[in-house]
Amino acid sequence: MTDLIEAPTTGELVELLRRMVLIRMFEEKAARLRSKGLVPGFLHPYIGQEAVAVGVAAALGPDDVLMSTHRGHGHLLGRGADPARMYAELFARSEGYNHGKGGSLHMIAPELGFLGANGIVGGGIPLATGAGLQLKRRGLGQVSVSYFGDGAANEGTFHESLNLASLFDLPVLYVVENNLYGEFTRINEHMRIADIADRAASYGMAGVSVDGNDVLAVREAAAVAVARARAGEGPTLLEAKTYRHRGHYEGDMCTYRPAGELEQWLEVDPIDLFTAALLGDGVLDEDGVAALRAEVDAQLDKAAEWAAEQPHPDPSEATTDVYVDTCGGEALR
Amino acid sequence: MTDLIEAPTTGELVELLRRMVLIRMFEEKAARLRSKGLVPGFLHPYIGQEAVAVGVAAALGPDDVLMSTHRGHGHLLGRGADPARMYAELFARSEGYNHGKGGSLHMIAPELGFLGANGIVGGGIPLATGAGLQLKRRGLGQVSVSYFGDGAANEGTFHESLNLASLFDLPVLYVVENNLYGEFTRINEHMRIADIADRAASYGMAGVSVDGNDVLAVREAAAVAVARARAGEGPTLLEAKTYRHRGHYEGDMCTYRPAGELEQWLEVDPIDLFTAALLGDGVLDEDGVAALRAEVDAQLDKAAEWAAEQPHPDPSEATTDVYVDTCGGEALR
Amino acid sequence: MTRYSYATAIREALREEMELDPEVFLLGEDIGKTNGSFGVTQGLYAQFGPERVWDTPISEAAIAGAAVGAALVGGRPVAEIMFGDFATLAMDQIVNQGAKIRYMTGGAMSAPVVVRMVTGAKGATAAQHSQSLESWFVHAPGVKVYAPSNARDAKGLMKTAIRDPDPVMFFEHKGLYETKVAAEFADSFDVEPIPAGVGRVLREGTDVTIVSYLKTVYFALEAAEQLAAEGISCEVFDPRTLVPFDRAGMGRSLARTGRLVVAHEAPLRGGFGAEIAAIAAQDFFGSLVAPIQRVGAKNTPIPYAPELENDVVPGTADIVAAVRAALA
Amino acid sequence: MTRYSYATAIREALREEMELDPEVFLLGEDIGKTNGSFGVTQGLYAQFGPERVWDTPISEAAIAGAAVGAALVGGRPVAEIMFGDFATLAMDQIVNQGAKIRYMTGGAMSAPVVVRMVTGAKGATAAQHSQSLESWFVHAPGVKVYAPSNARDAKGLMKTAIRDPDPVMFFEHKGLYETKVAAEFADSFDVEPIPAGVGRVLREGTDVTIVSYLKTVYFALEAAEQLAAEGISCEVFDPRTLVPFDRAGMGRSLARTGRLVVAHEAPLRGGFGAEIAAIAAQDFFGSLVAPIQRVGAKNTPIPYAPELENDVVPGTADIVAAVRAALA
Ligand SMILES: Cc1ncc(C[n+]2csc(CCOP(=O)(O)OP(=O)(O)O)c2C)c(N)n1
Ligand SMILES: Cc1ncc(C[n+]2csc(CCOP(=O)(O)OP(=O)(O)O)c2C)c(N)n1
Ligand SMILES: [Mg+2]
Ligand SMILES: [Mg+2]
Repeated sequence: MTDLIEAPTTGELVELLRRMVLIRMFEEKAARLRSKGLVPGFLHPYIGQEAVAVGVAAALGPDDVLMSTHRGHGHLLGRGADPARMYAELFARSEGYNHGKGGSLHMIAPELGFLGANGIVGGGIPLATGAGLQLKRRGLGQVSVSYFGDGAANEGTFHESLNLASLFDLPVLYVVENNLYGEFTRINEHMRIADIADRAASYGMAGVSVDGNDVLAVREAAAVAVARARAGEGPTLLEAKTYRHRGHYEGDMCTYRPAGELEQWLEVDPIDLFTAALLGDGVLDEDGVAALRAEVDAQLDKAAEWAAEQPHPDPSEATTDVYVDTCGGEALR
Repeated sequence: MTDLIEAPTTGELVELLRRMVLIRMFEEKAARLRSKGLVPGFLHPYIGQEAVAVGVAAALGPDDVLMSTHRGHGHLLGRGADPARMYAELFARSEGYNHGKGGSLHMIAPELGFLGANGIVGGGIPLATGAGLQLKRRGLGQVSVSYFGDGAANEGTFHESLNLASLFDLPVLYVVENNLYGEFTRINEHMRIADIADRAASYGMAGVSVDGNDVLAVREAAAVAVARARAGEGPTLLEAKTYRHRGHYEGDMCTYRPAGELEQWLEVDPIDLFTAALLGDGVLDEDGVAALRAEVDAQLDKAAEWAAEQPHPDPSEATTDVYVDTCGGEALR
Repeated sequence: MTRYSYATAIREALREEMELDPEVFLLGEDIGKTNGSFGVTQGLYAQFGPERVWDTPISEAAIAGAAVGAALVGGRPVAEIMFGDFATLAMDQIVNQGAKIRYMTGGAMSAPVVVRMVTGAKGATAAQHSQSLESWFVHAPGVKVYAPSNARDAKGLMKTAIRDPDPVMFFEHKGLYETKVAAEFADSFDVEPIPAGVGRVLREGTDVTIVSYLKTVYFALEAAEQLAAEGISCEVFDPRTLVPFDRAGMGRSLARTGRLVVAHEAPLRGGFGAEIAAIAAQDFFGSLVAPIQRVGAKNTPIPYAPELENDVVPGTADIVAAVRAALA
Repeated sequence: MTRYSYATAIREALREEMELDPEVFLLGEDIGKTNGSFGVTQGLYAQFGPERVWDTPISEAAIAGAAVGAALVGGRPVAEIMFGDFATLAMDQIVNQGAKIRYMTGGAMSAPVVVRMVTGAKGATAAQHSQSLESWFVHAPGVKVYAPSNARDAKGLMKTAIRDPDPVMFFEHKGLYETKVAAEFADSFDVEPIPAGVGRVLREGTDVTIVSYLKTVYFALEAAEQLAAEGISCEVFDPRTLVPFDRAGMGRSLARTGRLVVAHEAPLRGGFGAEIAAIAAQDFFGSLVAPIQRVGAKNTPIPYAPELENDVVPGTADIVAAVRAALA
């Protein structure tokens, strides 16, 4: 199986680290910018889960499509989205990805096949499934990725979508990021099973659990699933076991966590682990790591600066983009 | 396990047969009455599945509750509902169980804890789950039964409900009647697995498959599940493998069935099998069987006659029973 | 002269659009191999095969959501909700996803789906198989709402709906499926796409305007006919699409008549008739010389017994009474 | 003099009813151990324990359905839909099951549930967390619709809702949670159940009646205040419950003023304002001397950017303009 996917080159390894660092620093900065009042809406930080988005993205091709969640910044950046346009969207500016109409919960990057974050838990799963159906109809071997969380795996849409996808051998990769919590509820208080991948059996679908803090393991597992999907062998449910370091949203004090849990997970911080591995293998040295972090930091500073200079949308834009036209204006009043 | 449930007495065995025959003949007669124009709505005949409703009902106590489906006549009769009031409801008369407002799809028998058929596939599953939650709160050891079909097992409500029930150890018995079809679609064209009971694993719930044409096997499996539920050990997904002999609805020509399939299932007709067993064990002789059938036939003739004499609802009843009162009449216009 | 039924008209529109555009495909429960619960899609699976006509599991949220998702990447799906009542299971995918995608993405993406809503009471199918839910979608910015009353409009509007770059809720009254297209249109069945937002005066009159759509249009026409015998002249206006709604067309009619009756099968309270009445009471108040009369189903679920269903669902007599009230 | 917030008022109503009746219990996502997303249920888990306050999985259909099912066998559940927008996932259980059970069973059974709908725009939560969906439920015979605008009404109506033998959709505007009860009511916080269907005149006036509810009431009051400076006298009428709706109360006001403005936060098209306008244009046409003006959100999803949200959601200026139009 593993020879389905080539080992990453040195450059690719460094790029994996860079993307994880980019996500981490993007989120940290976003939180700071929000506390300065630049972000009017909520943030659901992805910090701690970076290996999932980056590992999965590394297994995809340029023509694949992705559908994300409320915790979508990492998925966007993993796919290569522009942090400047992302900040602009968080700041609700016209140059944001959604021209200020969407915000964090609805962010897109259509040129990357990134079809959207989603404010409805489980809401993106049928959409990714339908995209997979259309990609199958098209027959070019494209794959649709559906990201969602452990909590979302209890929504009816999860069930209906996976069943449908399996029935039709749709080229969909369902990535459930099991970060142990749905909001403030721990997984053992919202389901009675430990491995969400086991739910794949209900649909006669392949199900795999992987260490979600190991970017290479995620990349490999995703690549296997993507290859199956491209080959017409149907969807896979890939569970990535991970943890969110911050609260459910920025500002959540996490009073619901058992003592010591965060600390345990910090020991297996995906970025630390991978950095250590790259240092150990001599792919990077300490200076290289520092330089990479400094580069990312500078990039994000520039991105945020640019974003903060972008204009606010004009109130007249409030009524555009509802329908493709106004059907003669008055008629849609 | 099996000693959880006492072996049926001779009288009980005969009663099991009587109920199955009652269902069969009730449905056959209902179809004839419909073709005479007495039934304004649709019928979804239960013929072929009698062992399920009768076996499950035999495992319940008087304080348990049941929630059914569009194919609910068997469940009602299995629970001991009055065929006369059922016919009256099918005929849309005021003396029907729902006073003519519900018809086949919504039929109830509240004094038996029979909380209703349901026109929405999968619609009753959350309701039965909620009833189970309330029964657990009450703490008197009552059990809630949720009947549904193989097709309904693909609705989101199935998933959400079973997960919730398992999480809270609710006293619910989920009976999935796998009759191989959801409308005109064979199970292999609507899901990729053979045993729906396997889906229980997704919820950390007990799951059991049983021969749904063997009334004693159903009774026993249900009794085990009911005992677990009463003991606070949580819900069970009980799959009864069976077959509907008639169409999805009365009038369906079943063009979608593979040749020979019906014939195979007729060989294992639940009533024939059980009759043969009772004859073989000497519980009944041929005369006894004939007498039982004649009694049921006479009972149903009387029931249908009575029903046909009942008055049609008065049009003024159209606007009652929407709210408990009219909040001052005008206000609810 | 051949007449086409409303069901045939919808089928032919689907067929013609499927022939024109390979991205048009259908999905729904039992619509393919077994030809659809009401036969609307009959023969399309045989003609186009499983890549164009998908028989799905019983999973309405996934059906609607898969349609929206496919539309996001270039598909032009037409999803059937076998009984519109089951759209209650798909509201998030329709309203929170499909309807809002264009807006939430600042116009970058859109979901051109058609959702076929099989609607209305048709004889003792009771509370969960008889509803008319169009007014929910009127109140869901981002979707359009089409509601043809006859075969010709059904065909023309279905073609428009499929080509519409926005999501369309397409309401089909199941009590109309067997209705033949009105004779006046029957010379040819080639129907061009009919633009949304353009109503039609089905009968001209001078005393009262009756605005109605879907099956209730026929009761309005019957009422007009009955009242004509007494010298009361009713104009019957069918907006054909509810979103967009032909305000100007209604306004022209009200300028002539000064009196308005609105009539639909959905329950009165919160029905689309309220919106029509509100538009008239704001924009055309100056034309109105009498209270606006609304006709709709009683504010109850639909009962099983035919006597009760008849009482709940409005018919000709209710419209006649409303016209008289408007003239009182 | 202590003032109570709207959120506290709802919490105290829940607490008092839970103390009175052991069958009253709560269920919803994160409402218990962690005290609820908006803190409304704070402390109730600690006081009543897990048999009375159930933290559920993220499964809205099961939450609503479990509430209905529990009600069928004697429970008096209060379910929270954390953001009312997610009711799109529970429409079948609410509308096809809970709402219709009394009717479908000929009165033999009923589902006395309260569904708490956390509603409205409150600052950049965008299209899927800001909606006002009350008018869907107005159009769902079998449920009642409560919509209190202040702490006192919220408390009194929640008590009524819990005791109501019919299902109640209880709309709470999240932008009001921190609002303190108006001073006039603050001497005592013992609130009796407030009957459904009885509106209140919040401000008396003679020129125009403004009918409004939930948060928009405050913009109406502000508009009235501004216009008073110009000598325009507005009466502000808050129906408090939409189903049942206090027609007579509105009629009395219209008899005095002859002019009607309706205002709510939900999108204009198909909103409850249409129903109010339609009632007025039928039942009180004789009182009306001017076109009925409707104020509502623009017919768009709710945008993220505050500038856009402000433009879409109606405020004081929109009501002032509508009053002027009514007087023009
Ligand atoms: C349908 C729906 N229900 C509830 C919510 C509120 N909510 C937002 S995020 C969230 C938790 C989701 O948990 P999970 O799927 O595990 O994703 P995570 O937040 O852990 O990434 C909840 C309940 C929502 N947005 N949509
Ligand atoms: C939500 C919903 N979708 C579709 C239907 C139409 N329908 C009625 S029965 C049925 C098939 C149900 O199959 P299954 O659950 O296996 O039950 P069976 O008919 O075999 O007893 C369908 C699709 C419905 N009533 N409700
Ligand atoms: Mg999670
Ligand atoms: Mg079946």
